[in-house]
Amino acid sequence: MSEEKFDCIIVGAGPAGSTAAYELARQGLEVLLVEKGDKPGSKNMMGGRLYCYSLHRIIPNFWEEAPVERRVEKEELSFLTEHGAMTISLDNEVLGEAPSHSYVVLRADFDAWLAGKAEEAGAMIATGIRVDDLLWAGGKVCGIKAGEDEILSDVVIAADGVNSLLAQRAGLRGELRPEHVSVGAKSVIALPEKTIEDRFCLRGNEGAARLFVGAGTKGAPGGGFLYTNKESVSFGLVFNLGALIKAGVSVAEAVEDFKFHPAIRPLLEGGEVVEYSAHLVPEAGLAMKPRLFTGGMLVAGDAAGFVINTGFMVRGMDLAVTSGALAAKAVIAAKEKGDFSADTLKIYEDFLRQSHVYSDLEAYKNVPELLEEPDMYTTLPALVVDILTDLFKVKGNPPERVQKMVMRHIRQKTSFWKLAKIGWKGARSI
Amino acid sequence: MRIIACYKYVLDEQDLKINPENKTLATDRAAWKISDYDRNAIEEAVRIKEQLGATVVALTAGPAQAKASLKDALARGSDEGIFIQEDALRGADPAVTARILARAIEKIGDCDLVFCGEGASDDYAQQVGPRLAVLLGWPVVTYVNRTQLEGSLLKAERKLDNGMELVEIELPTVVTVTGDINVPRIPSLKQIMSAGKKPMQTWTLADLGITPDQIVSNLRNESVKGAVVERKRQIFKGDPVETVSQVVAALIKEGTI
Amino acid sequence: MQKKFWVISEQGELLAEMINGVKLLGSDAAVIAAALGCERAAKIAAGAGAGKIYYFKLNEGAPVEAAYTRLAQLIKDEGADLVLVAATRRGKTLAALLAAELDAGLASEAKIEEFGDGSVKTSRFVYGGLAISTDTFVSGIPIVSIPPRTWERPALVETESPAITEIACDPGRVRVVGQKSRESSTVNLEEAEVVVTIGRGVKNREDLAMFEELAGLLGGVTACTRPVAEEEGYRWFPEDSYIGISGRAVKPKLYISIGSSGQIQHLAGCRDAKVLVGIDKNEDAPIFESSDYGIVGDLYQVVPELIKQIKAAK
Amino acid sequence: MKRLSIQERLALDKFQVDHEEPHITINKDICRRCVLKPCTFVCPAALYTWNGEDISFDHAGCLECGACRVACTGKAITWNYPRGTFGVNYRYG
Repeated sequence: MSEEKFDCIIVGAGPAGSTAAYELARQGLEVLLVEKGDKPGSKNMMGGRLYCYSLHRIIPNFWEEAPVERRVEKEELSFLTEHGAMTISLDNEVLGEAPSHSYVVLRADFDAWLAGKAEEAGAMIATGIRVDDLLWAGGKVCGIKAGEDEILSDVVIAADGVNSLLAQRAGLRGELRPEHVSVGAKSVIALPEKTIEDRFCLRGNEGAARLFVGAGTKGAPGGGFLYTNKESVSFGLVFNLGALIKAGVSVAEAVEDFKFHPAIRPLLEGGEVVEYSAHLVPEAGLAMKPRLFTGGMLVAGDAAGFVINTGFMVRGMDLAVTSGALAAKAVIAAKEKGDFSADTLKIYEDFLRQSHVYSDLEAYKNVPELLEEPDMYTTLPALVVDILTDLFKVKGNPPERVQKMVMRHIRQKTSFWKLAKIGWKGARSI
Repeated sequence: MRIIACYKYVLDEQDLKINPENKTLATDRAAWKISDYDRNAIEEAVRIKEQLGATVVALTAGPAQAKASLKDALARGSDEGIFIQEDALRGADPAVTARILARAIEKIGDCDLVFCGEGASDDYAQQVGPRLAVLLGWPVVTYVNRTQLEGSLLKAERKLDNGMELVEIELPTVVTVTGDINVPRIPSLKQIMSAGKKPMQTWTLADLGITPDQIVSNLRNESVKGAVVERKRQIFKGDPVETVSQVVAALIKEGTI
Repeated sequence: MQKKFWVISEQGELLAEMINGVKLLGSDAAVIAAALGCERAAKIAAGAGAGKIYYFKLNEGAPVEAAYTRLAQLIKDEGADLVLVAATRRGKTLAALLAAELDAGLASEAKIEEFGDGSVKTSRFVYGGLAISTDTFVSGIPIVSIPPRTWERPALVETESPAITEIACDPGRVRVVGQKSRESSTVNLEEAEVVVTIGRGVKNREDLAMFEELAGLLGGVTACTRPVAEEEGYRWFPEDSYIGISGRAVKPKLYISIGSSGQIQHLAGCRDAKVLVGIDKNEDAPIFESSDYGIVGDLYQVVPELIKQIKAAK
Repeated sequence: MKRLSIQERLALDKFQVDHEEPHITINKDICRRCVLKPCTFVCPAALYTWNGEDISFDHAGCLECGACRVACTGKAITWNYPRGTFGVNYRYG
């Protein structure tokens, strides 16, 4: 290594950054991974789930050594009204089959492990450092500035998360728009291992993933989540920020109120909150994608907006891992050519296009529109909960014919036309 | 001049919790850190180096995970790092720690000034500095709030219970510092990067000629348990006139007022 | 054989306290007092009932701690079943020097939980007051540094009987060239029977008058938590005069905590209060877990009412 | 199960507060003119409060999510991450 010059500087030791650092270091490149937290993961949080397939391609069977919590074998989706819930529950061992399975993870542990893999592979890690700016030469990015220190590199990968101030500084992106992001708030609630297994009907290392639509967000677009860790649950709410501003709901209050929803409270009873955290989630997919490269620079992970929220699943880490790996691949290609201009680095976007990242984002690109639909969070939960309630309730009156009862609820709450519209949006988006 | 900064790698007390059932200490989520006042010790050594020129050796002894601290100590401006690895040092008595550090300082040799923190953030026994001095045959100045080095004369201000004491001493000496002596630097990116290139050594007790019987403590730890005081916990809320009168009545009844 | 207890301090009051205390540990023990650099302390030790008193006369410019080599020699010569050093900062330093010199164990700022035949068990705070470590001496001379006010302080009497033996000390290598007494409150927190402590819930410095009035009514003193003494925007009390693990430890009959949430660092300084009253607006504040009586409410309503009702009760 | 105030929840987290350089500053003049004041409810740490005259704000309990920065379309908020080693430190994440 020439004095203080790296082949690649990666900003942010999350899954995208650490994967990129790992891949580059394994190829023998001089890599500096800079993280603002005291240790990798200490600033990171998410709802809780990692789909394994993408990291498995890089570190086969990584779950055998990584700090993962529980393997998800139970998926549940609940529609909530103020007093009730209608839950679709799927138990299937197939969900736990490698490598298309998923694990609940805690980011402070997991990210530290992944960054450790990059370090073992030869990357230099500097923690507790905020990168303040990019260095430029000849219209290309040529390094970073942190405090008084300037460090040079051929390429900088901005894997600095959803707020990516670096992508913004590089002019690759404007301000984030409220409707393009969600704000998530989460409590980690400690419960004995045995209680979690009993309460969620899990055995051994099995885990549950639950999503909630409706009353939790007080009718605002968004949803609730609950993931089982080994000895705690990750529980919280996500709100689309644009819609939240209109709805005027207090996030800090709503997330605590949600604990006391009649369908939630029994799941958390006796638990002790041990941490409260929050984060933004990029949700607009390709609609918010920044320019992903410029001379001497690439953008990966949340910074590139690579998250998919279908309403019934949320994926971010898996896409971050792939984008980090592909960014590394692009850097290696550029290094071979000895050219780090935008013209060469654009190969990163080609790699992404050929990968699942773009096809997945493309496939779900209409979902945000569906998720913006206010009826999804008020009318729809009320409809399913009330219809099923009438179906199961014995009042001692002459029973209403089911078809008539359903019609009555639809007419009372919405219209066929509106319902058809949501159905159409739904069919089109997933 | 060679200055040695001793430090202890400790669990961050902020991350510790008490298990409510058995009052034991839960350490599973606790991060490690260089003990607070020991950061001041390193900083003071480095400041003197920057003013007068010296080599600063950061020295620690502890179980295997303490090795990770060397990079931090070096990023804080130390020139060399020495780690004495001994798993038996987990929760060790300060007498044992001092014995090991003293032997290491003798092995390093040619040193004039040893800095320690006034006490460690975990056990705050405030013993290692003075004990080191006795073992080295040096004097010690404790609770130092300010230092000024003039040639081989150290002028120091000690912060004692009811005031300051100004002292002078010819080197070599051991100095323990308070948390007020300086503001430890936050390592910059370049300092962190350069830390990786600085010399680091790991020694064992055998390297120091210390046998296992020499690290036996005079004290045996029986337990470390959460400090819980039982109180009556009669809590009143509502109208201030009402709540105050209930509490005043209770205090009068008890004879407290 | 008669036990030998050493009590060591540079302050007569602390010697008297320890002499009083060790009588509880072994009524027939011989108490040997070492008064460091202060002749009056030696006389107080005599008055408090020490059987043998050494006055360590310090050389001009030598700090108190310089006494340690001669002291260690004397302890070796005469023997000791227990050595207690008053845990002032000087005392703690001296205790560690002594322990190293005697190759002995030292429990710093500890309480003696048990003293039996050849076994001394101590307890002390660790992790900033979060936990208590209990340790037993298994070899060597047991040395313990004892926080002030651990035991009742007897009325101080100065006598010269039994005769006080003067000991000349080695000069040591540290020279004291000056002293600066700290500006400190005239009140003695450790002695106060009632302590009114305010925390960050108090908004303005002018409000202090209200707490002084309350403390005055109860014959007590005011104190504060660490932020109020040391943080930017406060610094309303002399530095180091706050109640807490790293500050002062008090043991009044009545301790009233006002506008403090009750962090462990604070509580470690008042855990020996006989009765603890907590006043805070947040009903979930940890102070209430550690209170005998708690009032949940706005301190600006509660405290004036408290003053009013105490006045009425008198 | 106990309802926790936001202060109690934040007290569970580990913060290294930067007293010298706040990472978020606000332009209170803009806030006074802002009708919706979204910061007062979108902030998951509820750090922004409107007292009838001014927005009061404390950066000490910031979870560094950035919701305020995105929600404040009036650009009253100058937002950065805290300096290295400062700010929130998640133990679980």
